[in-house]
Amino acid sequence: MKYAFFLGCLIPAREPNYEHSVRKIASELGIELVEMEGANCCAPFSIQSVDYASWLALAARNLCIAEEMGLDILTLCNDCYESLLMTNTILKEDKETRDKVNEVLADVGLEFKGKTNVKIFSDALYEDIGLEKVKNAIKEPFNGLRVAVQPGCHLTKPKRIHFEEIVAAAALDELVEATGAESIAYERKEACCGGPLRGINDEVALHVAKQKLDGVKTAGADCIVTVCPFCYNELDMGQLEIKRHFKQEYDLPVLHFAELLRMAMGMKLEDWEVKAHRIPITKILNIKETK
Amino acid sequence: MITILNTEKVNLLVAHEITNGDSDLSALDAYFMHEVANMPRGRGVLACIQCGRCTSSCLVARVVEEHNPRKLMETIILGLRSDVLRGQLPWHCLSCFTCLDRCPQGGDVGEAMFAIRNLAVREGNIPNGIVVQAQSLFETGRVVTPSRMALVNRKKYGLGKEPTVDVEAVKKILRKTSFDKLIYRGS
Amino acid sequence: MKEEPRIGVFVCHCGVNIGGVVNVPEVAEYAKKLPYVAYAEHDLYTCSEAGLAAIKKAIEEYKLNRVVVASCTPRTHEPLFRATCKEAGVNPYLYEMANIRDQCSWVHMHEPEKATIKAKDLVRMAVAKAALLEPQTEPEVEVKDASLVIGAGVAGMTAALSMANQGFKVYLIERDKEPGGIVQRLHKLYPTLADSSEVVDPLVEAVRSHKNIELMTSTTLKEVSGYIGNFHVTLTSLSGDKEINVGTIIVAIGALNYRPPTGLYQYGVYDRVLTQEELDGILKKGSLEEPDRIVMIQCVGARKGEIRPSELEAFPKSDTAELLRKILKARKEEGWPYCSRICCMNAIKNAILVKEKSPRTDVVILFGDLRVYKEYEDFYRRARDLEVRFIRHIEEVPPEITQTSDGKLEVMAYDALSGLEVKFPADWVVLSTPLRPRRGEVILARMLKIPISTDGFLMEAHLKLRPVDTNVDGVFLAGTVSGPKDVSESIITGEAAAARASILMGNRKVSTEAVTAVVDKDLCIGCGLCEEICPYGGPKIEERKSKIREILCRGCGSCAAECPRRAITMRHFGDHQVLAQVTALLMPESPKGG
Amino acid sequence: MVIGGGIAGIQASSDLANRGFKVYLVEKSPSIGGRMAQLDKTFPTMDCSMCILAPKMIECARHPNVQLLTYSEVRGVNGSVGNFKVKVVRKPRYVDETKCTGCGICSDNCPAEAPNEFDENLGIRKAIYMPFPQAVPRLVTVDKDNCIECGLCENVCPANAVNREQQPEEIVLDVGAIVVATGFDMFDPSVIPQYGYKRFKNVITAMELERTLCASGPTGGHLIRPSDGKIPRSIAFIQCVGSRDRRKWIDHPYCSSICCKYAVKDAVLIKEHEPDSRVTIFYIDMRAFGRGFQEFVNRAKSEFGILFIRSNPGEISENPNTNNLIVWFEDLITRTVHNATFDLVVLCPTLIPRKGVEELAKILGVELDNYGFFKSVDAVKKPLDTTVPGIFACGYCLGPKTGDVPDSVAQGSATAGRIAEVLAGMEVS
Repeated sequence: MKYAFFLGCLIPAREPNYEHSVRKIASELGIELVEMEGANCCAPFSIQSVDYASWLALAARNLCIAEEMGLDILTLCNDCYESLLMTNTILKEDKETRDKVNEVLADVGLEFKGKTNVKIFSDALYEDIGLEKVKNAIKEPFNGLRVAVQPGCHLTKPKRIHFEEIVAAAALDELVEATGAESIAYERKEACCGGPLRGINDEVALHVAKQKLDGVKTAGADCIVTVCPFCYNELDMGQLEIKRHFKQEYDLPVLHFAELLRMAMGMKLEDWEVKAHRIPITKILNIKETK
Repeated sequence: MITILNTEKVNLLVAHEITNGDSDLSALDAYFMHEVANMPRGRGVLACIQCGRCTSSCLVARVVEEHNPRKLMETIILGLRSDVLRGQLPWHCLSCFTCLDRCPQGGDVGEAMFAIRNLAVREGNIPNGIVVQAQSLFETGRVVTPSRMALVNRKKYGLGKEPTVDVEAVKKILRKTSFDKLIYRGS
Repeated sequence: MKEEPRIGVFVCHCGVNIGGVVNVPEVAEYAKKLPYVAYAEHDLYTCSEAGLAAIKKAIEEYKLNRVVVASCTPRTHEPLFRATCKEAGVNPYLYEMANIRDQCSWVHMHEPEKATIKAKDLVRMAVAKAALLEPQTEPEVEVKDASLVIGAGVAGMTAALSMANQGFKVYLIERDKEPGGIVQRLHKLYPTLADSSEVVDPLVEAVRSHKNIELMTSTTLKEVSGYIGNFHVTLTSLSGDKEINVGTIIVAIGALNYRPPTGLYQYGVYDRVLTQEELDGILKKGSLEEPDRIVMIQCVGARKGEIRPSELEAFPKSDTAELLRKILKARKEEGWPYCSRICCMNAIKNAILVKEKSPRTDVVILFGDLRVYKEYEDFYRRARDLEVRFIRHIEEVPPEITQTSDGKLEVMAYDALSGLEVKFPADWVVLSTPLRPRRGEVILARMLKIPISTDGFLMEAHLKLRPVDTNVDGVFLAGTVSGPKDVSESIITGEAAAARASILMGNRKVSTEAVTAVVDKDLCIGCGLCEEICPYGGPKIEERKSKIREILCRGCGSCAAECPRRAITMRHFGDHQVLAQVTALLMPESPKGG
Repeated sequence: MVIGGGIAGIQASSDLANRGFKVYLVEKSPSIGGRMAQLDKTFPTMDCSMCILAPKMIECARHPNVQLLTYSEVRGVNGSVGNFKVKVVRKPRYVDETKCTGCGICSDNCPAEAPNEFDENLGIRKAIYMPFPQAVPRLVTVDKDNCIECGLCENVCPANAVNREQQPEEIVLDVGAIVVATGFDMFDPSVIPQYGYKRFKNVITAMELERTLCASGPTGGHLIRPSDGKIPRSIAFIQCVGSRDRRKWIDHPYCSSICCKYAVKDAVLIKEHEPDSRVTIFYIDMRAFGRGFQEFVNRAKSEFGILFIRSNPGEISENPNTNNLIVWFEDLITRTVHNATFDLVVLCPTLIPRKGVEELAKILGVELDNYGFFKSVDAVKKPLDTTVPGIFACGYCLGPKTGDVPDSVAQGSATAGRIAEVLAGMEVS
């Protein structure tokens, strides 16, 4: 498989460990990741809040780049995924809007043709690579690990609402279980992490994150696993802030799904990657060691 | 936890709560619903049957009393334009789409929130956090820019070359859509 | 030669309905010891096929000639058990029922022992009466294969056509000059937005041209006598009276729109305050320009007030016209208590029509509960997509309407959800008013002896299971005369009433009440009190003696109770039979119960 | 021919039979009675449902012009109005209908148990069973899926009625007109995960409550909650579960038009059972239209103290220790979000087209409407005529056009009238 690799803004800036794991897995599973030269920000919901036309045009520019490469887009981030997927759908379906956007894009010498598809990492593994192939690649399964999967809103809901599919969350659950871990049920699994309000209203964001963490803790999870860098950031760093703010400690390690899969495939995390987690993940590593 | 009041009390509550509140009723704008409904993504406001499921489901509404998506829709139908566009009301939403997922009318409350925000921004109502991201986007093509340290580390960890962005193209697009006018108005 | 009574007693558990409280086996054992009881048993459900089979088997085996069932109410189950007796060769009137469910297990749910004692009492009484029962026959009458349909609205015309198409002669009378009823005056119909003429015109044409239908307009009912199968009806019109004989009657006189009293919401004060019906007229004429705003107010005169029992109790005894005037007057001030079912859709329909014609007009609908039931939900959505504004207001505080100096109206209401006082300048204010009973209904009710329900509409025989039948055999209800309905619902009840009437007419014969009054000619002094008191016109004084026309007698017993000479007795409820029950109750040890 | 033996089908059959037509009443399940048989009381008169239905069932079944074909299904239809040929398959009961007396000895001895569909699977029944005590016809049926083939029933049956080798029987009937009265199914609320149906024991559906309240139901009429068998002290009803719902994966945009009414009725019943309990109804619009109903709602408020809260709750969570339920809702009157704890939550699910209705429509050649109910050829003028002449429909299979029992009865009578009209017209021409 070959994809136009859309990194977005947050991952290169803050979470190189995520990107690293994805690249390791990709080469192991024979996925080719082609850089998207000159791609801009996906235009997440904060930009959507400012202006509709600007959002569509910016996102469409990225889609056009992938179209010119003749490849489908692979994203690692829920927000990028939502923004690009929605834009792709709107522009494919609505000719009037497409014409307007193309008028803007003409200035930078591009035209949206509707020839690319948008995939997020977990969906790509599930749909294109196949669960079987992923399972076969597992060398050191996480047997007995109780995982609270945080699918993230922008992975599941837009997809469910606009495309009548409810597979996205289920796909992630199945992938997590492929690593030998158990994806447990917990209250407010579908709920938001609070991340979107970061920078707008931090206190509310923390309250929301807290509701989520309460559910996870009650269900007795060993750790949280997510594909979204925003959820990761909010739930990982958020725990420290909640500790300061509410004097409440959860001590729930948060892992990128790519990290979980990578370890299960037998590729150890490097020291700098372990240290990138604000909530120590040594607990998880120890579980692994003792096996 | 609340204790359920008996019917009489609840009814009395209504009777006593007839007030004008702080709202400026002279500014009642009958065409506000029309205005929102005809914004891109704004159609959802017409779907609303005022059932309250969105607010009951909303995580923010449980924390922030004034955030109430159902009431926001109602306020729009009533035509309290300035209440909606001038205040904090549009900016508590997480865009988590829970309401969108649950609204029985398939009414895009969460979507309509973008239409309302777009209108609010045109009125100059835009939170700082978003201005920072938007200006960063205009200037660098990214909402979050990697620090020098991050780029150094990138090399160290063997993550390949630094991702590029065509800032000029981004600026061209955003000027064409007048995005810059919206985000640099305040400064 | 009267044979010795041999009574079989069947006590029902009704699952746990009775058996959960009353000790049913004990009651059955007790019954065995009562006089003339030849057999007693208890069943889980006596009314089930097995229970009925058991009755038949026991009748045969023990040569029973009287049957007592102790179970539920005769209202629902007597016909079934009587039919069973008949099938086993026992006259159906040699059957008696004790209601040990309603009167024992239900009301004494928490006192099982006392309930059991009471059940025994009731069974003992029933047995005492059963011993004295006599066989009766149900007179059979012929049913004329012609029908009278009163009211040529949509429901009436539908009913008339259905019967006429089945080959029955139908007299269709209408008090107005033209058939078509209330629907004809409407503009468009929801939810199809078809012209009302699309529904009415084909019906009018069909009833006019059908060879089996005699349509008489400007005609009213003058007098009705007779009974099921043989109603003798006098019709009156400008051209004089006409007498007809019919087997069945369908009442389809419809309902009227409530018109608010002058001053309510400034109706009748400002000429731009209308009812939906009047807006309909304006829309039909096409004379509505492009107003800035129309405000509609729902539930004006509906779901308000209550009809006092005294208003209804007074009805049979007082002068009809005077009473009716009183009820309508009170209701005009207070409004009607029921939900009129159609006003929400009606308002939405008119809102859509306005919006489609003039999109810039702001249409506001002030409502409390929006009752767009069924698939009309789609219709509601359509209105919202057209940007009609639905605003829930506090119904307890009626909106106030004032006129501003520029001649515009202003509606002030309280928004129910925000609690805000909101003001709407408006070009038109439209009041959604309910359907109300017609004045003529009460006169008809008196003439035909159909009871009026507490909401003022005519009452059906059973709210759940006999929605188009009435208490009077051979008389049926169609359309809005039995409560508000929309057009399709009226059509359905029209078809249904026609179907029920056709069964009677198709079978040509019907058996009637066997429990009738009997006059002892020797005792009768011909005072005429019975004739006066009877609500059904049964007794008639002929040759200074009372004569009961059995076919009219409904067995109510009023005459028997009033007769100063005790000359009248009721079949099946003779003094000796009733007294035997009383004696059995008061003197449990009395050997033969009377 | 009438397809479906619920109240609408029974009324249509009785009226047709009394009008002099030969009627084949085809019912899929072992007994006629339909949904109304499952109800406890009917609104707003509070008549015991079975008590008023049972005589009608028996009257219909005993009519000399009615031939009951229970446990049978329509498999094919040919011809046109006045002259249909209908292929009906009589499913094997594994019991000889002519011999069985319905004594129930077989059921008493049968060792195999299965969930009782009639009690909404709350109780159990045997593999050889009668669906409910007042069943018509009074015959037992062997449910082969749950039968363990022990042969005990065969041995104990005094009438020698059990025949385990019975085969499906196919018959072809000539009929002039067809009435479809196949009724409805209940929406499965577990499709809406946030209400926790099937996840939380004390979240039940209205139909389950109906069976619980019924004196002949699985609990003997005692209102108890599933988790611990205790009497619930606070009960919440949630309206519009799946109805008025346009979401693509639910797609029942219509109002079922009966839920408000039955919820108020059930609330009053609960108050009659347990006067101390607190009953709350969460609703969007109180659709108390129809005869006597507004008055009934007023009584429910003033006389029985039932609390009506205008709100559609967003989610329900469970207290794992007590199994009590926490309902999150916005009180639209105080405009604030609350949570309240209840012992029992009753969901009022929408009514949806019966399973298999598409297949039946295909067999009959009639069209279905947008919602999947049978389509009227003209919603206003000819509401009971399907798109094929000579095939009529009545009752809830027409969709929410039917408000309730009286509407179904009126429609049953009306289809009988339509058929008499149409067939009479044919004789003339």
